[in-house]
Amino acid sequence: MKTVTINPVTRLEGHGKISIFLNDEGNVENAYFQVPELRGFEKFCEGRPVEEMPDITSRICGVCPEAHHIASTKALDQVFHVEPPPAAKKLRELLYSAFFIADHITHFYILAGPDFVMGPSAPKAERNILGVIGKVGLEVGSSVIKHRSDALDVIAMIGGKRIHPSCGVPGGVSKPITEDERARIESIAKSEVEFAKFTMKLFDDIVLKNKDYVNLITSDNYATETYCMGTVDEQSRVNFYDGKIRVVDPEGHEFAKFPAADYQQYISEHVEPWTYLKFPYLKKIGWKGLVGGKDSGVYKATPLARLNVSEGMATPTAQAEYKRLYETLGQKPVHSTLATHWARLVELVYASERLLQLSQDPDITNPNVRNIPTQTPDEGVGAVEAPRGTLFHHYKTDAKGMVKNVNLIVATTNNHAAISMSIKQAAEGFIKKGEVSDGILNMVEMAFRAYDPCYACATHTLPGQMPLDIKIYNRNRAILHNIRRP
Amino acid sequence: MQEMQSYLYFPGCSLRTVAKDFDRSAKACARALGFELKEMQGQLCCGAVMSNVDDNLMTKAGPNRILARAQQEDHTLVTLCAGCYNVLKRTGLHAKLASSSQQVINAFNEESFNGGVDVLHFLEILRDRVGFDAVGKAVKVPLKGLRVGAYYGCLLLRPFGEMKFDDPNRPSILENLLVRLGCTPIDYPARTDCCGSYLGVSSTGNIQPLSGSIIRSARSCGASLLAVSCPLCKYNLESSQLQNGKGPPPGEFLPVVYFTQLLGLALGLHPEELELDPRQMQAIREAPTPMVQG
Amino acid sequence: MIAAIEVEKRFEPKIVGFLCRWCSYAGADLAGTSRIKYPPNINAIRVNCSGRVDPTLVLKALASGADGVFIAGCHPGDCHYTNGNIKTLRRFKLLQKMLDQFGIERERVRLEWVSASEGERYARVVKGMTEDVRSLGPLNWKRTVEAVA
Amino acid sequence: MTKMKIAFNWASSCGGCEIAILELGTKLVDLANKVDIVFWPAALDYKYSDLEAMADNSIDVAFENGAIQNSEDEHIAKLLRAKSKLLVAFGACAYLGGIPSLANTTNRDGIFASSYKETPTTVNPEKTFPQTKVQVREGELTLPEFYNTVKTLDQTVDVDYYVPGCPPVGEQVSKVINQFVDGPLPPKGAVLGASDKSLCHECKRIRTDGKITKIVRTYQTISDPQKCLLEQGVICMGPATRGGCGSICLDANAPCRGCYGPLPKAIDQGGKMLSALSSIFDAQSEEDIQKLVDSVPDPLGTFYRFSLGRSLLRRTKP
Amino acid sequence: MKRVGVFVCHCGLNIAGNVNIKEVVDKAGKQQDVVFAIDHKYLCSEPGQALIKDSIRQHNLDAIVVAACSPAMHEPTFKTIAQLSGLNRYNCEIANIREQSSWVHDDVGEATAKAHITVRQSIRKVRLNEPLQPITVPVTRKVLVIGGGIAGIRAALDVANGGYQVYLVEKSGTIGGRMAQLSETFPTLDCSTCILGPLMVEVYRHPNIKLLRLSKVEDVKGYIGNFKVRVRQEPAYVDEAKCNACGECAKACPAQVPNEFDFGLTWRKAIYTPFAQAVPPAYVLDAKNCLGLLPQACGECKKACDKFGTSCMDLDAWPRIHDLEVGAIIASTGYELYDATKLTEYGYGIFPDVMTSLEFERMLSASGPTTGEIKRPSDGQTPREIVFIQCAGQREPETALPYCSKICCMYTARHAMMFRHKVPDGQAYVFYMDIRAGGKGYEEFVKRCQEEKGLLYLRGRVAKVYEENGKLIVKGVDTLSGKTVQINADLVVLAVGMIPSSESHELASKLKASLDANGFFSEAHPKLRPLESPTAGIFLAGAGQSPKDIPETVAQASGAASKVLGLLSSPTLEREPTVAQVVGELCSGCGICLSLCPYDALSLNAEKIAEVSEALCEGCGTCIASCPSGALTLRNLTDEQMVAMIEAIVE
Repeated sequence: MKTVTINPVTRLEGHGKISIFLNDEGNVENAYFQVPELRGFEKFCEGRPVEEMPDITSRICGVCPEAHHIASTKALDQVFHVEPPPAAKKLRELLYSAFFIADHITHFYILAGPDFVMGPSAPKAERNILGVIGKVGLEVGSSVIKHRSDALDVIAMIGGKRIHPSCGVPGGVSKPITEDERARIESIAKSEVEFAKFTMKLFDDIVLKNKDYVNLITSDNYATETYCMGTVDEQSRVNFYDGKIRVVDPEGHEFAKFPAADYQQYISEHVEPWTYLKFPYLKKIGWKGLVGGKDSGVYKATPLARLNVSEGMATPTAQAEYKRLYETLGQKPVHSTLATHWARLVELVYASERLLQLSQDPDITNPNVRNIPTQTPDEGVGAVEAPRGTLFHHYKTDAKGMVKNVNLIVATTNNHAAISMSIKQAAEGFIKKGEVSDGILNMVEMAFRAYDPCYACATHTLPGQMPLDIKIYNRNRAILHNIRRP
Repeated sequence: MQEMQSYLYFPGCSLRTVAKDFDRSAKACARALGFELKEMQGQLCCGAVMSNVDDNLMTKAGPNRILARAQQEDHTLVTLCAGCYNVLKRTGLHAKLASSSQQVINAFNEESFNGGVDVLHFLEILRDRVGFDAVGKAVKVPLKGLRVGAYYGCLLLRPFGEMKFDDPNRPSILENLLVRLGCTPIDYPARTDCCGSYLGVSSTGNIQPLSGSIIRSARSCGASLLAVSCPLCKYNLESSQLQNGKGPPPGEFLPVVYFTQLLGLALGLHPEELELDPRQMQAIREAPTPMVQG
Repeated sequence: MIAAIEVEKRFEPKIVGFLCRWCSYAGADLAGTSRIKYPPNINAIRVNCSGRVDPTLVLKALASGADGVFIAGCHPGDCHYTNGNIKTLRRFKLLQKMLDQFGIERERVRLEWVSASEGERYARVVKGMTEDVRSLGPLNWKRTVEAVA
Repeated sequence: MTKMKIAFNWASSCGGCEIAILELGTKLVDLANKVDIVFWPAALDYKYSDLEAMADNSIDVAFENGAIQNSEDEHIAKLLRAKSKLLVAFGACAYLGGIPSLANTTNRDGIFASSYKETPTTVNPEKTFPQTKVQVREGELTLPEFYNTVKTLDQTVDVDYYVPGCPPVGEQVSKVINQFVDGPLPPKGAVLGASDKSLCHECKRIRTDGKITKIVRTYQTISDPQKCLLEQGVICMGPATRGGCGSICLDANAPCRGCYGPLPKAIDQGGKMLSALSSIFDAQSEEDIQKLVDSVPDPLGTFYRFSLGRSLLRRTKP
Repeated sequence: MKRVGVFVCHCGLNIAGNVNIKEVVDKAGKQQDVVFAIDHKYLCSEPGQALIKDSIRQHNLDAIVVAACSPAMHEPTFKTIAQLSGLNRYNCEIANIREQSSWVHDDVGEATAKAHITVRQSIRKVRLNEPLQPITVPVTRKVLVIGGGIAGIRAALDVANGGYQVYLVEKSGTIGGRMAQLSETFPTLDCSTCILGPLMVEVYRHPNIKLLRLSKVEDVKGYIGNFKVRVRQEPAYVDEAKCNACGECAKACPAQVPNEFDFGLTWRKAIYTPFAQAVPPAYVLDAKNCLGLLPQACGECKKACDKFGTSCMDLDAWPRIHDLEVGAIIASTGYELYDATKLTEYGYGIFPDVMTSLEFERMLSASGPTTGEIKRPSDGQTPREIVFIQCAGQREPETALPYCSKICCMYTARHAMMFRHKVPDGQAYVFYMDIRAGGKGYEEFVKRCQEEKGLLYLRGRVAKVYEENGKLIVKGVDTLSGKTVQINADLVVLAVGMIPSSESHELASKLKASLDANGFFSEAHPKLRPLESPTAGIFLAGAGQSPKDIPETVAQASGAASKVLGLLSSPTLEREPTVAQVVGELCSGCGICLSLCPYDALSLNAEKIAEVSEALCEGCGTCIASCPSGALTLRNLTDEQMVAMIEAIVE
């Protein structure tokens, strides 16, 4: 059998690597998704003063540093047994909502957007933010950039820096905000709400009104039925900053609901020798390999998963969109991977509405934003919903507050197994009898990108922009195709 | 009850033979004061004062070996015999200098000693660890009116630069102890004079003038008893009082005892436990108090 | 076997010395005029005051291949510049703590007070340090770093 | 006239530097008119194959961020060097090793052990560790080699310029890029997009050459936002750190951690900060000095938070 | 690119004997920038210096390294040669291959290797040296003399006679010091007071001398040529100008105090004059022993003074602070006696009839407690048998003083002789280790004493002294006969050693002048600069520097004075320009350095940039070490140079 090579085979291994092996019939026997990097934070944080962790761990990821910063800061509250004043909690959540806005905008417009806006088969030179701007018009483009940038301004107002904020301290935040700042935030929030609604409409027009896309979304090539994980408030509504962690099974029945501190009883991580990234799974069900279903411990923690585990959204417009999503797709839980984009926009609406709420909270400018710890530091777990899933920081310290042990389960890692499975499924869908259709790479990447995998956290690359290198081997393990995105 | 404080202890040869009484009484006192003298493993002859000559490393092998072994067990070593104390303490000091000769000795001994042992005298334990006041409180039978002359000799005190045990010219440690026991210490000029040391072995003739004058000095100042901490001194001081083997008439004779024996009595121990012979006991009981002013 | 001690090839440590001009360098000179012998492993840099010795220079010496660094100044209270030596002590103590973290043995970096009259002491201290460093073996930092590249 | 060709790329970094470029926002669009971004895997669809396809020196300026932590990072760095006329170490990691170089306090075995064995949620009875070559049922899979010591970019390839910051602040980034577009360029080896003076110079807080009477940790105090943090006993890397960031952390009432790196004439950022800090300890006696020293929790991790990779000692003794 | 020349000195065999000179020269020649390297037997000799001069010209060198003895020895010499040969003197470096190579390492190979590295170091440094011009500063042409003993008196007079203002600071109520306590002086046996008295008066009358009695130096700032000294003067409560020493006040005073001038062998009043010839000739009220001044308890003295005397008293007087500016300081702080009670073998302090030689001295003095008669303190009887113990607590490194006080042999001989004169039928014994009588007429004098009859010199030491039946039993050994001796004495006199004044340590740290192992002021160099402390501008005179007798003391005092006169002869002097420097572009005004400078030479200017005042900077470099931005550098000892030297060592 001759080997068809779409791209010249090169010496270079890309950052992400997919190897697809075919069986005798030329159908997909297995697909491996490898993550080639590791940083070592869990080790080299040992011996550092624990209060430095928010600053250090935010360097795990420059895309979602706020997630690490806040999760870490929440862990510190536990370590020092100190409760932040109400205003401090609100400021943290306010910063966090702004972060979600910025991050979801980035993802939809700059990273995932091109696929939809320009269409999957558009030439690569156009399939980028500049292309999107070209299509939706410069004023929309600059509006995207403005709203993203405004959200980062809010972050900077509280956190000092737009990237890698430095405001988190055990028992609060480093400084309060002034009335002027609050007013500015409020006006930003108002416009963010409008922009979120606009974006939703854009999604309607470009995606939902386009039959091909809807088919794409509902086509089972992307459906991976797994458990879902996410954080919910008392009324089981989606919450990013705090609450209980809820897990539902593939049919949507509650499997577990637990406070972050108990995470060890529910989550374990599996190690494979062919990737640097671990595979988290539900401890009580166990690791059954890269398979979905009720009997496999594999779970998702994505915007879609968050919607699946919740009973609704805490803000009006978001709640309405939430309803619309499930009505349109006519089922709950939804497993279609591409619906994740939709869910993300629902969250964008929620985040902006929540930002507005908080900016109007009379208590938000209260100068009392610190409680000084008085107790001996020992151990703490902090968790938040990162845009890409539930994020856990767990520290043990000595009596002087020097770090002894660190355990981190970062958002994307949660989805590692699910991603691998989606990729395999996509492959299976597009490789039949050894016939490889050219669209495969896009499709595979779209499946992959739906998770918005932030391999800065887990390993390295930026959301969705994983340079893919797909090798397809025949049964004699000779390379049949080596595909690099056209 | 928590286990009794114990100190590693090196008796040396005399205390095994001629000075059993010194050894036994010390151990008894220790127990009475709530600590224990635990004998070290693998004892050897300390080499007596010969070990302090500079010109022959061989003489230092013995004491270094002792300390090397003690080092295995503890970081302090207690002695009673002034001779052993002098030799071992100074050996320890030299070892600390880590001189090349020390390396040679260690190499030869094949038991390495690097100065990791502090050599203490029993008196130092009483003064610095137990505390004389504590000893005083433990006294059951104060030896009231007993006029004791403390005799130091040279080995405890000199060379001062190394021993740093007490003022070599006007020592007071024994007196300070005796006072606590209820005795009346007698100050007499010859307290620190030389008793004749080993000359007694070779030419007894030399002992008379030296030890003799010490006895006379003590008597003239009113001592009715001498307390010592060295078997050799004790031997010389006693033998100097015997003209051709026969003792002087009772009363003339100035008994010499180990300070540990007096301590023992004061602590209420039985004379036999302290191996005090009747004559010494008699002397102690009818402690004559001459009219001479001390 | 005593002979064995003699013959075995010894590692000769390289020690960089920083000596304050008024006390320690003069002390080292006194060792010379008194013909007191000590190992040749140290080479001294004369500084006006031990306070001139920036910890960075100590790190530099270690990183460039020194097996030990020896800093000496006047005894506290005797500093020619009132209390430069105290400032040295402050820096040294913190440096020591940090070198612990780097895994560099304390014997390798020493601060001593040596007065102009302590030639004998200078020789003794230098001898002691040389032996300590010798028994620790080479530091050879460059190689250490490469070895674990 | 032909537009200047520039490229952005990353090695072992968090991606913050890439976001910092996105930070240019509308400026980015203007930039697109001035220059050709010929390679930027982060935001534009380019692959390493594209990079390989380019002729040597075909890129005018390449901005590489991230430290060098594995064989792949090194490979790509060399590749980029070959393709570029000018190579810029962009951001703290590429320039100083950054926070990833704190990994130099341990080594591969230590990191593997903690990640794949010791962490409480890890279940790994067979003690499986990732391998550079693995035989799976279907065939062989490979992974890049993980290094014991994290290296800076210039410890790997020749570097022309440096841009500090974790990440570099927006205004500085555009300034730097314009500097390359419009010139003039300083001599090779220069640090761009930062001040030559320390952060103290632009810090708005008031310092009265006070001494340090006690060291307090950030969680122990609510510090006065008007006064110098050092004088309040909070360790701030400001004095030993380049300015240019606009002292934004200080404005958030948080101490500087030194991400802009050492000053032009400073041999070693950590050593310099150590000296500056201890010099102003208000203690004369050895005991008092020791007390203050004991209260400095983590000298290495504090003074070398971002620069261990480029420090004199570079790593701890294994 | 510098053209460096290297000159290696043999120093006879001092270096060449243990260092392979040729190898050092060859290796030096191979170093970068070295264009010329040569050796010479004695570089400091005239031909040696000529060699350097010529080579500099011939090979037009612009920097030289001289590998020779310690820079402490000849750095100035060689720098001057460099200068005379047209180099900037700061382009000359000294490599110390004698004190720190050839003299301290046995093995020629090792010493040579080290010498080579030392030279390499200096080459690397000199390559980076910049030419500097000395900083000239004005000289304050006034002098401070600390201590009013014979040394201070002599020095003060010589300087004053040279025409400069002198401040003479004396801690007690009168000048005169120890010498005033002596009865006669050896070897001429002339009366001490008769020599000293006129000098004391001359000081008092001298227009150029300001005498500050009851005074102490509190603080010393500045540097050679420009010291700022703060002196605290306790009140005498008596106006010395008015007081005519009538003594009515003392008569009236009810408070009896042991007289320290006689070592407590006599009594004085709380208001008193230390001795008849005291200068200033005025009474002093010692507030410590007065019945009370605050509140005033008695005031009898003042009443008496107002009634019979010159009403010169002011009981409300306060201490006065004098802020003096001087260009040079002479430390003549003198000596005290070693505490004899520590010498327990002799029983001083236990037996009243054991006394020190100075106490005995007072007893011999006509103005002393016994108006010159020798009596036992215990019972006032004239002693028949007297024992003098020399080297009491001296030359005993293990237990007491390691050194010899130099004068005891002489005064003991004098004492013994005086005793024989005053107690013709008495018998004196002198225990000695050996007689040290180096000095004009000294040996002859001791001989005379030894030949006195009734005076027996015993070579040996005393083991112990104790009392028996009213006699002092002195047990010792006569090493000549090899027999132990026992003397039943009436009086024992201990020749205890001289120790530096108890305040000299405190003073030394104020002056930043170093002390030797025994606490005496150390001199810059025993032979080259024996009259100066290593600290520029501080000069030394008398027993504060080392034990010495009167002739030596006076000689040193005049010597120190002439050194000072030399210094003051020019209105300005040059200071080392190797001081701190700020690179403005790099300084960010963090202010770390400000609090560190011991001389307040650093300040922030309007632009928040640090500035160095070169006149104040001493170049210690502690600010440089602290500067986090490397904006501060030390001229010719920059970080670059330090690094270059470090690398020269370790490479």
